[in-house]
Amino acid sequence: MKKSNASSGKKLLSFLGANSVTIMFVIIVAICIPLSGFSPVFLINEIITRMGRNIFLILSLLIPIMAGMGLNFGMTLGAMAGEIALILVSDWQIWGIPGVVLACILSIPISALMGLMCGKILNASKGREMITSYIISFFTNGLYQLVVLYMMGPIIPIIHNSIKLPRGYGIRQTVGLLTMRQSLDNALALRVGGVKIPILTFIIIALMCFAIVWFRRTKLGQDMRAVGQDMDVARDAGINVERTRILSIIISTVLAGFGMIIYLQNMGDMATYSAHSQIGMFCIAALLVGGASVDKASIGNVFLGVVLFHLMFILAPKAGGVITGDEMIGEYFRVFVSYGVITVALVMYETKKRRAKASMGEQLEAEQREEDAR
Amino acid sequence: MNRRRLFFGIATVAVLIAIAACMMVIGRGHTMYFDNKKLEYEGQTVDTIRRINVFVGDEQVAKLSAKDRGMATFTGQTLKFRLEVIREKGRDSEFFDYTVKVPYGQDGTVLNLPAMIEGLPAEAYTSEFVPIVTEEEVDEEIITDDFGLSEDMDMDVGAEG
Amino acid sequence: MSELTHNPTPLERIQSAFKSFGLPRMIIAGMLVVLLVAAPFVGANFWMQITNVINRFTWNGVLVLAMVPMVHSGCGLNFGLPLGIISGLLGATLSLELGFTGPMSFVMAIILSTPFAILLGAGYGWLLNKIKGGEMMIATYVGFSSVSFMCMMWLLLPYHKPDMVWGYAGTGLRTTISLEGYYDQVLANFLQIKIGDLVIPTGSILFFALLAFLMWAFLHTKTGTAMTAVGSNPTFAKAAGINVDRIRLLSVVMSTWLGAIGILMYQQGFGFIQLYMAPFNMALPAVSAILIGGASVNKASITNVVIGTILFQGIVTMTPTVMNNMIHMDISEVLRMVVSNGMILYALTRKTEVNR
Amino acid sequence: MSNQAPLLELKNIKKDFYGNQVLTDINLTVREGEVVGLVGENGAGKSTLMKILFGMTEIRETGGYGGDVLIDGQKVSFNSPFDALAAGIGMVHQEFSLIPGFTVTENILLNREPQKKSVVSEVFGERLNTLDRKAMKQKSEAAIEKMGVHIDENMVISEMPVGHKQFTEIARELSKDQLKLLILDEPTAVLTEQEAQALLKSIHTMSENGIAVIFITHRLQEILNVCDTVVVMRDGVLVQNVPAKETNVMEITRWMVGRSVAEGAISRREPPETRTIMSIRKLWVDMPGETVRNVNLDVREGEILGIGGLAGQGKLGIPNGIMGLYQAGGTVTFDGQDIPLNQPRRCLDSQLAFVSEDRRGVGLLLDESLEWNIAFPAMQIHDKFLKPLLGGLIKWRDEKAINAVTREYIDDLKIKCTSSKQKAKQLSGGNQQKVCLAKAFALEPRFLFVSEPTRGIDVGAKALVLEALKKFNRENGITIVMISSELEELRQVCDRIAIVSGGRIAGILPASQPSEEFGALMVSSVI
Repeated sequence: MKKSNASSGKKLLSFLGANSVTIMFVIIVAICIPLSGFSPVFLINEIITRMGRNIFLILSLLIPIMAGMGLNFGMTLGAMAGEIALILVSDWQIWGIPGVVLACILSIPISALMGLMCGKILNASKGREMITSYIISFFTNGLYQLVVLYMMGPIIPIIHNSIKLPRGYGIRQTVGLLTMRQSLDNALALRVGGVKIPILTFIIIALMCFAIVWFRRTKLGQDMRAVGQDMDVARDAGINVERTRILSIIISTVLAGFGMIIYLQNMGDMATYSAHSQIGMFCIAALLVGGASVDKASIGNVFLGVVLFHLMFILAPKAGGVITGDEMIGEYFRVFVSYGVITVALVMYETKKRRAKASMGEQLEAEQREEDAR
Repeated sequence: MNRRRLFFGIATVAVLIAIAACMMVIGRGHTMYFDNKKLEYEGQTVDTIRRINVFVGDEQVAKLSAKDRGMATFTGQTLKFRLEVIREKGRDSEFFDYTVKVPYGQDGTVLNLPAMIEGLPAEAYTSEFVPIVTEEEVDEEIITDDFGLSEDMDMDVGAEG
Repeated sequence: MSELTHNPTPLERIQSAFKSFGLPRMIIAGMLVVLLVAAPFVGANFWMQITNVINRFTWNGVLVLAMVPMVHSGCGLNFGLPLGIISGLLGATLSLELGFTGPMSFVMAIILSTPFAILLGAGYGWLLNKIKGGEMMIATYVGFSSVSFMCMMWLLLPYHKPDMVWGYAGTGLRTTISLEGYYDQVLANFLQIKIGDLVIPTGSILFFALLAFLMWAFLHTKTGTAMTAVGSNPTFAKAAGINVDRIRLLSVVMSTWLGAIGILMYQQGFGFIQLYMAPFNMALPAVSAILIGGASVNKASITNVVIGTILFQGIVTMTPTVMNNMIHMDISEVLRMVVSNGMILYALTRKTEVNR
Repeated sequence: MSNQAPLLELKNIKKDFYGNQVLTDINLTVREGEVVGLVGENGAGKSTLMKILFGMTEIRETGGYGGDVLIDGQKVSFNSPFDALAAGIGMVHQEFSLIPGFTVTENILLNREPQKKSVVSEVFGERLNTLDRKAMKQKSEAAIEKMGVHIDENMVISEMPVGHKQFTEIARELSKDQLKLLILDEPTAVLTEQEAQALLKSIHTMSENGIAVIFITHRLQEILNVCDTVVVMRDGVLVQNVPAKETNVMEITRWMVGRSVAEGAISRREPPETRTIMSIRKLWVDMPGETVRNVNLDVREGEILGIGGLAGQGKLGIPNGIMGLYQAGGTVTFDGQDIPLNQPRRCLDSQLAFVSEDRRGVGLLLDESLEWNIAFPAMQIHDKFLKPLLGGLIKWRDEKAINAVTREYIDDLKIKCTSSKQKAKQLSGGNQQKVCLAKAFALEPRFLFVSEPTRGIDVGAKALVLEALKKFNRENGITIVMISSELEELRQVCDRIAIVSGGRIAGILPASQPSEEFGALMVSSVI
């Protein structure tokens, strides 16, 4: 009886340990809600908007995790592809849902190409995929600026001066997307007691979730799981490891491109040179808050993560203002928390890897003791 | 088998391109400007009308008194609209239905409604809208400095509500 | 028995020297040479350009030097440099707050930042010892978290000096604090040499040389030797009785302290203290500079630091002027991003074993 | 058995690695349903032979092999294991090749899953077929059934006992329809007694189903129980091929180790009757693949003690555990002082030294000069080769002294190198080994562990290394414990030899005892 108690206690402890980030967030949010003084309708509205806006982007992170490539900081590449597509669509004056669809189609070849590049580089740096994909995002940002700032105009034709810089080439700091603003969200939108529910966006997200569930059951999905857990075994079994890894990155990049388009159509305008720079970090932080880890993530983590992370985001400045009298503190606090969450998750992942190694020694020691007792 | 896959692959790309093309046609956005202005055409002068109401579908997009300009945005290359014309106060309004086709490459089109109602030829009452670009002299600072020192990050995911 | 007993011919030596120098480095060095040659032709003042490069070198040299200890002990590239920078910022602001001025404020800034650097470095080193193998990614995020944490602290800490805090609120430090009257150019003006347009900030160069010499000397001591061995093969070091964790911890503390001194040097040249998000991405240029100088993920020397800083800063300072004059298109920023991040990528994809 | 061509025929198989002959004229025939037991010491050539048979790429990369492999009378030449698999050869390796997070079924059918087509897979290719879980279940059940041992096909590998993992591997091979010949490489090594029995039974079942089995093991009794024929290899030569019924354990052991060594080469020095300088009690070591359990051992001052045994039995774990490189427990007393375990520094301070078997991983700083390699431990432990500066505050590296000592050892041990500044990685294996010895000698130890000093080095260097060790022992009176897989080498150098089997000391004999005695100890309690 006592033993079972102890073991259940241990279980609880390990559960708390594994989910400490999520639990911490629940506590932060629980404290901040009354402090901030926001009305529930406002909060629900906000959360639903942000869910529609962000979930698709975060879903794009799941597949590389499955393939054992860690948190794909290279999703930024997809975001850039989406932005390029949106710039073109906006220049061609394609409006509304057709504009969104066209941007998605346009982004596919760009994303796929960038994903291919990213996947190849990551294959050359096995074992440190995360830092590499993180640097790739910076590197590609340089290429992106080269294209958007210097090549759009002279090389890639841009018709409208309204999105060009006054000097005649390059795209302006912000590109207005008013013509397709919330076109997905408003189609089939439902209002329930002052809360707007973007049904179409949610349908798309639901379809995506089903697609991911389905994907896990395909041969390719199975191969990715195998590659993710043990590359050598997978290779011995005849799975083309390199190709599988590249495919996972390409799929992730393409999905991130779609996600970015959905995100920006909701925002209604686009900061040409900075919209993508932080997006990877926020998506990863949100996913981790939802209880995912570097090697394991589910759709549930995505949803929980978006809700908790964005609640914190909305509440922090107001609550910070109430506590310290300065809203800036709250602003910085939420930035700190985002980075902190990623740091904690990375540290937990690495320490878990080490701990697994130590257990064998204990077993031997126990055997020795047993033998002595005899 | 491989040939079959190739076929399906090409078919998918073709379908995507077809959808894209279709989207480019039906999603092309245009702005139609409605002028209630005086127009001279080949010696003929068309005067303004006291009041014109413009309807697209059931929605009233413009109420134009004399010398007014109204506008409507639409996607696709044709715009169907109905004009309610009130020539004098108290008089019954007349209704006119029009369908106008605009060239694909033209972002903004100006329609001179009085001339249109008068039944002048299309080249008389349509003209392209040329936006007056207000030249900003100040060059925007555009580089997002990756690791310069002047970075102020846009940390706000979605500052707008 | 296949022995490598034959002596390499001079040609082979040159070839192997080229090989070890690496293609990307050649390209970058070539680019700098082209820029230098082109500068006078496009109307840029050659000597002013040189002065600029030297100046930027002295600003950034120590920050690049801060990479060396951690690379030597096998902790990889120090993406956690912001931690050292924060120590430096704390020292700098405290020195000002306590009312020191002139050269004394620089000395005090160094002294005051030291305990912070040791403390933060020790904690950081302890963490890195727990997660061997994943240092670089975690270092990056430790840097980021600490920078954003300090953002709150800059607002909350009770600083009062009027020229440091926001005028209207009376609390919370400003984003940039001018160092005029404090230690702006104190080293640069020491023994400064002026020949026409060429200005050499002798003091700054000497200070950098001093630190570089100390680093070099350290690597020749018993502990320094142990540090190199730990980086080269931790198992060998362990078998030779070295406390690997302690050596790594020491290297992290050293890197952090050098980071603190590095940012003070930077401010000394630049003339301003920059707070809040400023330290955020200062690690990347330093990392790519040392890589351009010929270092790899687990090998670095003082020469790498000097060459790398000159090449990197040379490119950074020369391209805007030369490019602007040449094609009237300022793509230097973009070029810098592509070159420096490309360099880091190149180093990361080399087949070096970081964790054994 | 029928008269048709045998399932597998090996004719005059030869193989050399860079001029080093490892297989000489191997002839072997395996018939359908036959169970062949293959035994031999480590390094006898069993693994190389199996690698050739299984088409491993490393054979091709090292220059291929001589002779013919015939399957069903047809000459075959495999370019990769996949060719061998297609020809009906399956192999279960010593190391598990399983995905830890997958179930038994998923592992059995890894990359061979039955699939269902869908619209999407028509467009994007077959990899988007969905898995047919039902068919997978049926197939894996059938394979498990064939094996005759029950395991839960829904269990996740990482939660399984080791034995079941082994069975999963076997079931994977059995699930391949074309399988005709199964090679089992020491399959019972990780099994408990009961599991091993179950495995032997399943070998019977397979044989009845017409599958031929080549069974490699050190447990000779198992061979006698289950095999039709016993094949013994020694030094790359197939020395015996007899029906299992006509032989016994003693005889097989003799074949395995019996070697025509010049009797004069064997050390005839009487083991010195000196005091015990090191006593090891209840030592356990967690070294993967070389686990040590409850070892008690006394080493006498001034002797050369050999530790021998088959690979994987734990002989390497003993020095690695004592010197603190792997987690260990128990007590070790040296010269009356207890030596704390898991602290390399304390061992070195007590003037113990260790030459590791893992030259490249542990023994050397590959990227550094010979000078560094040789001088480093002595510098760190005994503050040698250092110049005190500023009154001892700074310990400056004395390059001159380092250079001098390195030259001395280069001359002493005849290390071939361009200069003392040459990088260690540029030396050949034999010279690297000499550098490792020099490193240990420079520490001026009182007690030296030498682990596999001749592994992977050529004959000339071998003799030099062994001679250097003997000289070091005789002239300086240093106690040496030498660990080696080669019994004959131990017998040439050592005074006494302890044999490790199953992680424990099976016995200690003077080197002059006949090799059969040692052989018997080696296989006494293998795991």
